[in-house]
Amino acid sequence: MDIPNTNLQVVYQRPDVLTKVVSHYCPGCTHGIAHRLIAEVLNELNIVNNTIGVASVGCSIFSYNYIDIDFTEAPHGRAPAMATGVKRMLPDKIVFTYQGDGDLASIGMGEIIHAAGRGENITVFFINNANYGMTGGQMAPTSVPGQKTTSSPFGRDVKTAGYPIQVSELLSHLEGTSYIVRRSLHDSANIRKAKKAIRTAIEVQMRCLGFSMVELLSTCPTNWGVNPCEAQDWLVENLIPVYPIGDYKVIPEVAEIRVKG
Amino acid sequence: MDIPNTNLQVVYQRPDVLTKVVSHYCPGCTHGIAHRLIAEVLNELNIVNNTIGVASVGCSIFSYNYIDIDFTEAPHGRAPAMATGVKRMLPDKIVFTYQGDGDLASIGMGEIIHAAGRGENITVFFINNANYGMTGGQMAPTSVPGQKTTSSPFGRDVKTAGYPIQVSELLSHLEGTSYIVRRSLHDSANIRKAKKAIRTAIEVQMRCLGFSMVELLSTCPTNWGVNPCEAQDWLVENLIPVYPIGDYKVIPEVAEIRVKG
Amino acid sequence: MTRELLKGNLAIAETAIRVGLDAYFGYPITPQTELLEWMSRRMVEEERVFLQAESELAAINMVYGAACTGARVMTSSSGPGISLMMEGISYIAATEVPFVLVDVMRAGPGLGNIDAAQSDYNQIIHGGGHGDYHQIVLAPSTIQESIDYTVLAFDLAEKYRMVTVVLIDGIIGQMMEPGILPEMKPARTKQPDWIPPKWAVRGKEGHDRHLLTSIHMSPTLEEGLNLRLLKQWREIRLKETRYKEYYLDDAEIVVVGFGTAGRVALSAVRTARSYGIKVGLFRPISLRPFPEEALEKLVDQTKAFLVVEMNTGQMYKDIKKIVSNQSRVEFYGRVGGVIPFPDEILSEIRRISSMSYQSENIDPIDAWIQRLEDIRKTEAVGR
Amino acid sequence: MTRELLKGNLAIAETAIRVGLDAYFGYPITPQTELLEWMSRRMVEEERVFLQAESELAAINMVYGAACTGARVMTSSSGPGISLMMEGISYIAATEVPFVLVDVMRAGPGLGNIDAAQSDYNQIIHGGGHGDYHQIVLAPSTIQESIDYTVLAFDLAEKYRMVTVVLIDGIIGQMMEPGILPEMKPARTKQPDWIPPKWAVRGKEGHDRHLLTSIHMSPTLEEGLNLRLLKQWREIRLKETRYKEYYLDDAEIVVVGFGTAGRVALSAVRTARSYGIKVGLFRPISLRPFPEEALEKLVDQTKAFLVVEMNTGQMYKDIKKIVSNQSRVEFYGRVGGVIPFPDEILSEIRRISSMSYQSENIDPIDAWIQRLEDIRKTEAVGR
Amino acid sequence: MQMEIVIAGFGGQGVLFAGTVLARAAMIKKFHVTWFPSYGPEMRGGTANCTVIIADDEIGSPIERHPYGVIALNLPSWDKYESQVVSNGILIVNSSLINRDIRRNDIKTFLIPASEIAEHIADRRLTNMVALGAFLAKTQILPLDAVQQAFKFTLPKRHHKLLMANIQALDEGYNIETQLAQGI
Amino acid sequence: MQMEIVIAGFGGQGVLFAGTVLARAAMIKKFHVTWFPSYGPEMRGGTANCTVIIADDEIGSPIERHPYGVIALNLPSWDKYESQVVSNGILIVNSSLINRDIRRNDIKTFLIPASEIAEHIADRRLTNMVALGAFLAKTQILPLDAVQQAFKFTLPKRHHKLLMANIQALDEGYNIETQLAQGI
Amino acid sequence: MPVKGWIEVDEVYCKACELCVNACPAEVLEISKDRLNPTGYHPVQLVGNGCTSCMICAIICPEAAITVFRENVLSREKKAETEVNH
Amino acid sequence: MPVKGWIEVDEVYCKACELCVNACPAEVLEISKDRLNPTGYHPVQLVGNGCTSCMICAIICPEAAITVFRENVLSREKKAETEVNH
Ligand SMILES: Cc1ncc(C[n+]2csc(CCOP(=O)(O)OP(=O)(O)O)c2C)c(N)n1
Ligand SMILES: Cc1ncc(C[n+]2csc(CCOP(=O)(O)OP(=O)(O)O)c2C)c(N)n1
Ligand code: SF4
Ligand code: SF4
Ligand code: SF4
Ligand code: SF4
Ligand code: SF4
Ligand code: SF4
Ligand SMILES: [Mg+2]
Ligand SMILES: [Mg+2]
Repeated sequence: MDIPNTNLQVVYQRPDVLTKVVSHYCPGCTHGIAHRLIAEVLNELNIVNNTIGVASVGCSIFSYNYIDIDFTEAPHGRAPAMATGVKRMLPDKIVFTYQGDGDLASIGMGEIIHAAGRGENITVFFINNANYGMTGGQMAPTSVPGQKTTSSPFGRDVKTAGYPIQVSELLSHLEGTSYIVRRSLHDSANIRKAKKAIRTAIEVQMRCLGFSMVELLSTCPTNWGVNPCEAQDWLVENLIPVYPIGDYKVIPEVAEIRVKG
Repeated sequence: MDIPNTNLQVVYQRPDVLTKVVSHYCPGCTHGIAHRLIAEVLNELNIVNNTIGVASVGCSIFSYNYIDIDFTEAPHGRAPAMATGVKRMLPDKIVFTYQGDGDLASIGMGEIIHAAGRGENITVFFINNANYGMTGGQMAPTSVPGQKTTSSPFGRDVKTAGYPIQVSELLSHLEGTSYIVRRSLHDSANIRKAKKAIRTAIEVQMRCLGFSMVELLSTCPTNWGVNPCEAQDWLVENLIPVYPIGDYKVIPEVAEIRVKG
Repeated sequence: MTRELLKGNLAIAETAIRVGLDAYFGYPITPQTELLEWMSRRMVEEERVFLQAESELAAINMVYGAACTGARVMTSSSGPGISLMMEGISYIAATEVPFVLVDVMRAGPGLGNIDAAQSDYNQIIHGGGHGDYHQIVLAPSTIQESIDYTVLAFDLAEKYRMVTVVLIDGIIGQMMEPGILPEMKPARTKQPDWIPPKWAVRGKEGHDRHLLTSIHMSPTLEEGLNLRLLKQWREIRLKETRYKEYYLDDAEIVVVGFGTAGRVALSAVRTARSYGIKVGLFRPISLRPFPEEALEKLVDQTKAFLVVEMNTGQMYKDIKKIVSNQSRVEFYGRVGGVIPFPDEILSEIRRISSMSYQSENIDPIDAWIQRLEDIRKTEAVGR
Repeated sequence: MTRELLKGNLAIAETAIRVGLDAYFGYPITPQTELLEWMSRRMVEEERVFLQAESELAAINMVYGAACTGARVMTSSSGPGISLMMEGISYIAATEVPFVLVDVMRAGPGLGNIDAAQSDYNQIIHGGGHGDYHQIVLAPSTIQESIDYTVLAFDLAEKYRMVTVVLIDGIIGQMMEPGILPEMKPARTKQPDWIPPKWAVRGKEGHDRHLLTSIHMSPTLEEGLNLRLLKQWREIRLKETRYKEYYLDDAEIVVVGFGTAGRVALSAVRTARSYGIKVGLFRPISLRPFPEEALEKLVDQTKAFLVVEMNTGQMYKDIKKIVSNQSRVEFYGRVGGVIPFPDEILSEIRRISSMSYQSENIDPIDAWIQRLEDIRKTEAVGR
Repeated sequence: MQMEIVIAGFGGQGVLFAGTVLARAAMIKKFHVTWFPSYGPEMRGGTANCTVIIADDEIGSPIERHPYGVIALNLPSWDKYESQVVSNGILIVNSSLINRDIRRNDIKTFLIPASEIAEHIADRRLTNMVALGAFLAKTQILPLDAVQQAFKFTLPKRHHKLLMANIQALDEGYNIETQLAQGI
Repeated sequence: MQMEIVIAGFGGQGVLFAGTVLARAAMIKKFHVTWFPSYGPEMRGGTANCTVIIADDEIGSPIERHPYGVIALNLPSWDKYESQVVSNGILIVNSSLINRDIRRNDIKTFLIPASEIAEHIADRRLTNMVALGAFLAKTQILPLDAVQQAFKFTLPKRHHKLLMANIQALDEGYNIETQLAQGI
Repeated sequence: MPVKGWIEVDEVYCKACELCVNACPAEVLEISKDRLNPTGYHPVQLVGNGCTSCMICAIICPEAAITVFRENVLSREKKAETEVNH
Repeated sequence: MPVKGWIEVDEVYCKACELCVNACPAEVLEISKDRLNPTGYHPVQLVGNGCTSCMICAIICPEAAITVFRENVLSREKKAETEVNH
């Protein structure tokens, strides 16, 4: 293999906003991708010093160890309420929550609906990996029918455990929401789109347009019981049909940003 | 005035299922109408002895004193969870909750969404009077924009307090729901329709078709600061535009019942 | 500074506003609702933050978030609502951010009723949330005290970065009395002398980033946190006790009661004094830290303590721990929203003053239950 | 009946199933999750009701509903999740319906960490929920005890219509030991001898309607409920105490510890005995009602008590109340998920056995803080 | 000196307001004073009452089983409180709505046709002030002008057009000539 | 008699499983026994360990600062536990992955090329059983057949095809000839 | 000719909310000025002829206080058991 | 001719998840068999020519372990400050 001896230009590198710490995530877990995208967007928008993250309880609990900005950590499910408290005090700062599907869609359903209903001017990054990663892969409200998890060993039975909850669809029906989209982290094309959405969501907040959320379909190879590459396929086959990628709510003012952006 | 001396036939009378107790409701409060309709339906369906009511916290807390069936009383907002516990133990019995808008749409949002999402085979009677009656007329998530309440003395400001939450619309997007309709109690024509809906909802449960809810627009003359007759108009003018009467989810199996019924 | 006729709930709310409350988050519940309603008007008038949360659970977490920014924050609730805040309070205590909680107690357990009680003493004093944490609890008994101890509550909360509770009951919340409110000041974070606390999360402009969390995966670090909290508490325990004494100089019987029970007892003590009974009143104001030393000092002179509460003897147990084995401790309580009348306490004092102190062997709680059941038979109507 | 090697969490879950659990509602949280996972498989296999609730708040209210039907019901959680159940527990206690709560304690406050601790003692023992209510709390220390006291928990809960807690920590939840499980029985409400309790809400077919509520708007009635609950508790207090004693016959030093701390202490006591130190162990199993009398009986023979806990001295305070003024009470604890090793307790025993008992004037808690800080300096690596 | 007064009546009769006026007057006159209402799910009609205690020293209990003075604006309140007034205490009864024999001779009962006088002045809703005026006259606990002054502070601005009528009601109540009611 | 054993290694090396086999064997032999794992957010790799205590009387603490025996399957575990083994205790080190000088002469350290032997038999994943076999031979705490029997109970049914290989691994570990490692 | 009807108000329950008065198409209901029920309300009463037994008042009544009667023209014998005499 | 590229893996971060290996269109990435990083993983390495600096590997890498370089044909002098020599 040749080592190029011409001058080389860096075209992609680990963003500064990420701390120099090895993450605790399992190999191939796409939480890390989401972190990186957020870090890049904060950098690009030049708001690293003016942003406050609200971490939640789930595998991403230590996201604050990796993204080098001011952070608080909320009780399980309560990040939208905590973020509301932060944002109301600091309306000029950017406030986001980073929540898993157990956190947001199960225990935290009340808080997310009401933050959205209030049109709280915050941004929510919602990492949907169809299970409770941190506690060992139990069923989440987002687990798909038939999905075997450590708390649905015979597969999710919709008759007793109910149907998957489509959070983006649900929240989009609330008048308070301005920008609700679903993206996926399973390949580079989708990751690029995810980043754009993350950027738009933050810009929505910067323009005080109200509640924005980016749902990110994410892999959990460990609890899905597959390797990281297989997990990408598993996501495409099992999650995207139930959670289609798309824009669920984009109010006209937001559409304008995106055209300009 | 002539007293008719011919034989008279009773065509309408207080249903037996209502206890012989004077209610604590304010004059003209339509909670009483909802109670009566439920009592009549239980009678007609012959399930008085097989029904368990789950009362909630709100003006209707003492509904158990008026409807003469087995009852439990849930903590504020938790009636759907409590009803789930009852129904899972007694799948052959009829279980309903009776909840106000503060109870169901504010503090109890998590529980109602999840009971609906699970397709829990229970029936919810949701009394929307656009405020917290019992505690003295504070703003509810259902209070309409500009509505003056004891906790929004300058009128509900959607910029800080958010937008009214349309519960029937919201729940209808959950796959677990089978029958979600909104009716109103402001005049006799609507009351008749409300009764039909109540009956259908219970029949949905009797046929194990899953989650059913009847939202009932209801007056609160006391806290709205108008007399009972004016309250009917206030409801028509202020609530129906935000909460249109209609069927929000009727799965095909339910539509069949109604044709037969 | 004029004396005004003020309701307890409003006095506390307005005091908080005047000492610069930045934000109030709350949820209606009787008998606290007027406090929230007052905030909904006045905070908006003052261009501060008022938000009616969707629940007490949300309210405490909004408080948590706002407190993390270094702002002056408050919430208030009662019984069931306070129970819903327990997780959040434990988190806030672990994170060491300050806020003031107003608990207007009503009768429990469960939904109970909305009349005044003191049956949440244990919950507030001995930790309702999980984990080893401590909170300062101030129990005013008059409107003026409600004002003064609300002022103090913010100071202590911020000084020690600690949850501080103003504990009243439905009576103090609902009654009026003249009181002098503090001067009006701007919101704390808008005051010219305010600089953000060094731990506040407000964006890392100009300094290394701040992180506020309650999780420490390493047991050693978590133990370190626990010890730090404990050591701070040991210090507060000595420094921050408050109480009021009445007629104790020559008292042989000492009535102990806080809040409403304390002031009802005062009436009884006065009447008993007029009968020549050597009785006084010890009214703890800081229930945490409890004024143990001050109470211990009374042990030698005292033949019997009479603890009066609006519960089944929760503070009584703590008092017993402090003074027992040296002195007899008797109990009288009314529960479930019943407020004792002064004459009930008076007859307790008379009973104790005329009895030989070591005579009865029956447990004071069992004895009280018997007496109370007799009383209840006679008063079916009167209440 | 064979001995099996069983994890604490699973042993409790399987025991509950075998004694006829009708329904389990819960939510994952470490270190309790395996209990829920076991239920998710076995309850379904046995055609019983298993439901993973959307939160602990929902779980406790599902329990509430199911318990109102007279069924045998359980939930389990840890720290933060238990805090979220406080409102529901208070309601259930007020409604007098039985259920069993398993609390697998981890380190707090706040999110803390997932290692074992006993820092929720106060919350569980002294009432985390609002109002005057009482609950039975059983703290097993081995797997066999976990089994046996789970069986007992259901019996007591149903006998007294009372919340009954099986209180363990992450160690007992996660460790394995041989144990003998009870025989498999059908679900309680499906057993041939079962008749619905006379208060159960199951539809009024055949009788007057039943009503289960926790609200009593009349203070007099609410007081009546409170007194009834109290009187029942006074009875339980005498009848339902459990504890285990080791080497107490001639003991001059009595170590007191429950659960994991109790068994770690046992190792230390044995070694100390081998050195000729007259030391024994008192291990309370029912933490509520606390075996006060049994402990009091030891006061005369005992020169010093040493309370060992995995918290900052929560039970210690209760023990002091019981035995203090007669005996010296010392404390040793590890916190935040740190588990004390036997040698730490051993050196405490040796320290106490070699010291003149009345010598030190410093408060035992302050003294312990100092000792622990020294120890912590030496062990930065070892843990 | 300590005097406990209970004012009781139907929900809409303004008993809490009358109590507030009395309490504020006491404050103006530099007395110690407490005011405690019955509270609760207010909007359900029924009866309301409040206890006002006026004293020259720190007040203990804000409630009292045997008040010195009672103003009963309706029958249930008369029934309930007649037995509770302390011996030698004062009971003012609104005799417009109700009338029956008195049951105690050890207290001073005055039957005042307060509602009629109020209606005569302007409006039934002045009943509370008429009764309060009478009470002041009988007890002399506070001078009338202090109460009038307190009244002005207590009345919400938007109702100030009602000021004169209320003052008149107080006056007429104060000056009404009544006999001590005699029991049988 | 009481013996504390710690088995430690990387997440995937089956240390909890080996401990369970040992504990079950002790149970079969009617000993008192406890098994306690490191637990937590399991799926994040890193190291795992468990403590097995075997005794002929009720066991107190399920953990011990200075265990009698340690099986260290990787370097971090060796580093951590070498200093903790009680004087005269036994330390079995998987020398396949690691090698360095021993640091204590007051304990008996045996360096076993467990992973190599395991690979030789069938699969690296038998490392834990080889090491356990060696440990049994050195301590004689339990007879080999009890451990084999325990193994059969512990292996999930669906893996029973691996039975023989594991038994062989145990055997080879048991019979391996090793010298006591000597420190410098 | 409209059906001849008759209503009765159970005065114990009536709270004088006037919803029935307002709703009655025949305008034959009014609040009684003179009577007071135990809860302190002036109950509603039927005045004048013209009640059609349309049941609207009963349907709107939140207190379920109203019983509606209809002149029994069709089957006097058959429905005898439900008859009420005045 | 495709852009000439080069990538570097910060081995400390790499967890050998192989997402980059799988995603690289030029198939020039592989897990190193011989090296172990401090966390115990065999980090990824660039093998063979053909990297186009398409950045796909970096975009997919959950650990942000990859730096991508591109041969600087356009403005060698101007971008000098970002240059790296090997
Ligand atoms: C009140 C409370 N209940 C339960 C837990 C335990 N818990 C921690 S993380 C978690 C689930 C996380 O799942 P998710 O939000 O989907 O995040 P992921 O790990 O999948 O990214 C749970 C239940 C807790 N910490 N607090
Ligand atoms: C946990 C808790 N928080 C607050 C309350 C106080 N509370 C009682 S009823 C109620 C609101 C009821 O409003 P709604 O549900 O709309 O019923 P309505 O009275 O309007 O019919 C509130 C906040 C309570 N009982 N429990
Ligand atoms: S458990 Fe799942 S979500 Fe959590 S770090 Fe591992 S792969 Fe990611
Ligand atoms: S307050 Fe409103 S909802 Fe409650 S009883 Fe009165 S009118 Fe009805
Ligand atoms: S039945 Fe019809 S017509 Fe007769 S009173 Fe009632 S509403 Fe009027
Ligand atoms: S609707 Fe009913 S309660 Fe209202 S006035 Fe008519 S009869 Fe009375
Ligand atoms: S930059 Fe593109 S071509 Fe180069 S290694 Fe990465 S994925 Fe492969
Ligand atoms: S994607 Fe990143 S972590 Fe995964 S193998 Fe490639 S460089 Fe390593
Ligand atoms: Mg998840
Ligand atoms: Mg309402």
